[in-house]
Amino acid sequence: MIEMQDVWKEYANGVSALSAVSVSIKQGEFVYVVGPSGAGKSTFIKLMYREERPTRGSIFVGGFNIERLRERQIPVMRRHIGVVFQDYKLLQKMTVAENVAFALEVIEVSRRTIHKRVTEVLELVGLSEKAHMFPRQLSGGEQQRVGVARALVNKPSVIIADEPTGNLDPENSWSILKLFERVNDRGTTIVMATHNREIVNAAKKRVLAIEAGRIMRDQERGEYGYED
Amino acid sequence: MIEMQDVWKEYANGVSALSAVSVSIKQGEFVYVVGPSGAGKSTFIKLMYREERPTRGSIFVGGFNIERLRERQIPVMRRHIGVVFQDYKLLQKMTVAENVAFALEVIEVSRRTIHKRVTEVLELVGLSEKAHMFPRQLSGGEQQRVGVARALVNKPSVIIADEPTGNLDPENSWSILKLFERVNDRGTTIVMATHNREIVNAAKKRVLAIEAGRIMRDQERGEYGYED
Amino acid sequence: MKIRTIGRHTREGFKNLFRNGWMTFAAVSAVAVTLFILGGAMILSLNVQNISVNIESQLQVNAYVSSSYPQKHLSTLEASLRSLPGVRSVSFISKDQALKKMEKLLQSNADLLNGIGNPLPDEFVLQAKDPHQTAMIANEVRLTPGIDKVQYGQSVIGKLFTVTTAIRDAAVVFIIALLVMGIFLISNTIKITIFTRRREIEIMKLVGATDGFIRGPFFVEGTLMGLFGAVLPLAALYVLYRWLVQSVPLFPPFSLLPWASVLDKVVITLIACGVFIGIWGSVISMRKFLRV
Amino acid sequence: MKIRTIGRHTREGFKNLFRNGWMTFAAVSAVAVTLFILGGAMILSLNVQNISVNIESQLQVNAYVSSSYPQKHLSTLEASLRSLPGVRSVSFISKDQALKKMEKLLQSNADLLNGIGNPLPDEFVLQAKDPHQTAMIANEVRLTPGIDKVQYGQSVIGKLFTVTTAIRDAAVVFIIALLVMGIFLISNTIKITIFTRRREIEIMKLVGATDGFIRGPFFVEGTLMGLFGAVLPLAALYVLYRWLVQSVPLFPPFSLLPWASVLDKVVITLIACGVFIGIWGSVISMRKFLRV
Ligand SMILES: Nc1ncnc2c1ncn2[C@@H]1O[C@H](COP(=O)(O)OP(=O)(O)OP(=O)(O)O)[C@@H](O)[C@H]1O
Ligand SMILES: Nc1ncnc2c1ncn2[C@@H]1O[C@H](COP(=O)(O)OP(=O)(O)OP(=O)(O)O)[C@@H](O)[C@H]1O
Ligand SMILES: [Mg+2]
Ligand SMILES: [Mg+2]
Repeated sequence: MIEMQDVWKEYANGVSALSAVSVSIKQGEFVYVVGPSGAGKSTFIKLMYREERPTRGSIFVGGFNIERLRERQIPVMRRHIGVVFQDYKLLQKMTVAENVAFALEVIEVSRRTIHKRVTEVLELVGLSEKAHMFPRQLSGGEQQRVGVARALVNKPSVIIADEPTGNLDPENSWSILKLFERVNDRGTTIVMATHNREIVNAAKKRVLAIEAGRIMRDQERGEYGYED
Repeated sequence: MIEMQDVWKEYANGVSALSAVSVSIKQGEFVYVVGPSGAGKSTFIKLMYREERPTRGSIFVGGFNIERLRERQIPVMRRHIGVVFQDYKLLQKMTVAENVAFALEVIEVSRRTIHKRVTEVLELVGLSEKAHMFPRQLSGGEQQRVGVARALVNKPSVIIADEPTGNLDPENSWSILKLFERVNDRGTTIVMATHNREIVNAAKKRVLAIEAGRIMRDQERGEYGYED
Repeated sequence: MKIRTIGRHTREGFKNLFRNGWMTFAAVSAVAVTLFILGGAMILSLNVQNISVNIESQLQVNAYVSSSYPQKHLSTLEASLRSLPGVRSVSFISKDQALKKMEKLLQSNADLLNGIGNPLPDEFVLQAKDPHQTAMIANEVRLTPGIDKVQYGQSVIGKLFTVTTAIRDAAVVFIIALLVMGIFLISNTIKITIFTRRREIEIMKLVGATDGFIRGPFFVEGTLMGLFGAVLPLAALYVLYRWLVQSVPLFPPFSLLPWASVLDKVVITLIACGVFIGIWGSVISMRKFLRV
Repeated sequence: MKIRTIGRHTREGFKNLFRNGWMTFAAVSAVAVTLFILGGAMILSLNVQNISVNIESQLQVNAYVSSSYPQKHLSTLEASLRSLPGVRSVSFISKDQALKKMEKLLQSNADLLNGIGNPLPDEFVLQAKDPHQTAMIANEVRLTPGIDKVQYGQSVIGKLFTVTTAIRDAAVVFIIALLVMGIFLISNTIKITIFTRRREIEIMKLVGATDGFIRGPFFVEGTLMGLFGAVLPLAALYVLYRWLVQSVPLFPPFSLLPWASVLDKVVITLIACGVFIGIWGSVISMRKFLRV
């Protein structure tokens, strides 16, 4: 499903964010990516949907060779991936509902279906009442949940979430996690970067630990680690 | 030090974010503000440095009557408060060092002092190496730490931090917390909104729990609560 | 692209106009003012050109009939002059009329002319279809039997053409230069507004939108902004020009063209600049933000 | 404000110019193009006004000496005409010179004038200091003893003044309108660039900066952008105009003013528009983002 072979990433300013990363994630897996701040988790994630390009190495996601993709194939590839961005990346000029609907509009679904799915997903993340508000009128956690809703709405085959519970209280965090587990049960691959020790330790899923750009640990039924 | 008397806040779109909030925080206290996503924590905090204005009620911070302040007094008041914003609010066109220095430049400190203090504070939050990078070249957690550094740099008498560890791994979160405790020991008042149960429970400080815009609990040596 | 997507782009385009409120206003007004200047300059240019043509068209050839030419054949002579290629009009001034003119010229001393009879010849006044052929026609007229002498302001005609040609060339250069600068200003404004929305565009791209899908609403928005930005100055120019034509007293060769004869050029240029540069500018400047 | 803060603002202002790279370029080039149009229009206007003045100044009064006036007193008469208030120049055309002219006019028929002596009078040609006083001077000349008849193109002088005045008024209206529109375009561009930085401004305010402190670097930046935006078109206009003056063949009354006599107005207007509108525009449009 997701395959990285000897991937290196050095940013334009010379910062080396990833070194010699090789990982293979199978369809339907649930993988936590953990590591200290600045370790390279987001970089690792951004490579998968081609927000960043690797300096070296090759990446395959759901049959797409990310590095060999023709320009026109990029959007097609991205529609198979639901991304929760660390900085939300909501469209400030659109309401909550429109933001979520956008992921469906790009695949030209009928307006009725859009309406139905959007209502459903907003219900799931507990934002039905905020449907017609703009992102700047929401609290941090509410914005984060809009991001989650947008990633889920078009039922992608992979969900990549970068710190999706950073601004959520434990209760909301758990309910988002339950959501992810439900879609994972239906076969969706999930890759989630997180700092939430409680969640990682409770879930007993595969854990990828990145430190200073290298994969230091790749453990089935792993723990957060780094006890202090 | 900080005093709110029967404060109400209704946003322009009709959302009632705070209702009948009365709170008194003494000089040198360390207060956690907890509550579910969208409860009104950020609103509570934004009222203190006048990013938002209350619909009703009066607010005093360090001798300033926030609501009666003359236009020219607002910056003066804000210089006594170090704020860590939930969305960081870094100046994108400035480097990390310049962002932190900005809080000193506004009080017209000498360049030498600025350089010294900035180097010191960046060291404290572990970003010495990133001093000359721009915010967009940093990871989420690194940006958050820049926000912390900026709040600390001019040694304000109050620090107000909105979710300052949301994007930090536990280790970094703890070291930020240690920093706050150190300045608190020197007499700085600290108000911190957080979702981090571990930290709140370990600290045994005063806890203000906000739910649906009301203060539901105000407990000395409190716990995070909301066990599930 | 499905029909519903076209509908969606149209709706979004309209929505964006309103949601970007202030920015839309700033962009449309910048386009409108630029096009007002461009349109005004075009109208000015067209009129200056027209006046310079009017001045040229006042050029004429005076052909004096030889005194020995039989009076009764004058109409044959006139016909043969009229049939010369390139001649637009021929008019006749008899020696009597010419004398009256002369007397007027001499005023109180005119009585001195009495007693010597009329020394003046009959005269034909010709105008060329193309004023530049005046000299050529004059030469042909000179060869016509019965014509004794030909005058056509030989000494100034060269200078006159230099000036009128210079004016017309200047007007064309002026309008082309303004057009280029106007296009630059409009596309620059559009670029800046697109620039402020680069994050938006990048996010859309990251969420799986194709370039075309992102461009859709911008296309609608650009068209509408360009249209407003062109229609407003057109209306203003129309009102202003009508007022000018009515209220400024002018006389030949200084006359204003009727609105109808400047209309087509101005309307086409303004709409084209507004709409096409608007769309083109946004498509071009969007390109770099689509590379995500 | 401490000295070091002024230094800081200056440094920040320069830095911002570079860090906003593309935006700085877009804004400066929009200002430069707008000012180029404005400056070009000013130069055009000034020249059109000058030409219309030249045309007026070719107006003259022809004063015919009565045939009974003694030849030997002509110089006294000339002196008295010269002493009339408002007269700029007086020149004399003797009846012989006048006859030569007349003969030239009649051309081949000139010999008809032989034998009748010279019917023409001596003539003085006067020019007014102020062409508008031509009629007044003509009237005074008429009352001068020894002058028989006065001519000054009564029939066209009114029309001529209508046209030249209309042209000059139009040039003034034109330039003022352009100035207003130019100011609008420049301040609009500045507003848009400020608008894209509203978050920045709000953050600064939230971190404890005073309005003045935030404005400081914008002030420096605005001044520099305005200066560049004015100096570039000035240089371009200078080069272009020098080329025009040298290479376009013109003759009175069509002549181009020397650069020196348009210089001051154009330089002052462009620098003022660039710098002051730049600063003013940013200060004004910043205001609403400072209310945090
Ligand atoms: N656009 C960029 N340009 C330059 N350097 C960058 C860029 N983005 C990230 N980096 C650097 O690359 C390293 C890894 O960053 P990354 O965002 O992947 O960290 P992370 O593991 O997601 O951290 P966090 O938990 O704080 O989000 C960091 O040192 C960061 O400063
Ligand atoms: N600018 C705004 N306009 C309108 N409503 C707002 C605005 N900001 C916040 N709200 C609403 O006010 C309520 C309280 O928001 P607030 O940001 O204070 O929550 P919070 O406790 O900080 O939540 P979180 O933990 O998610 O950050 C929410 O329902 C939110 O949608
Ligand atoms: Mg990250
Ligand atoms: Mg909040």
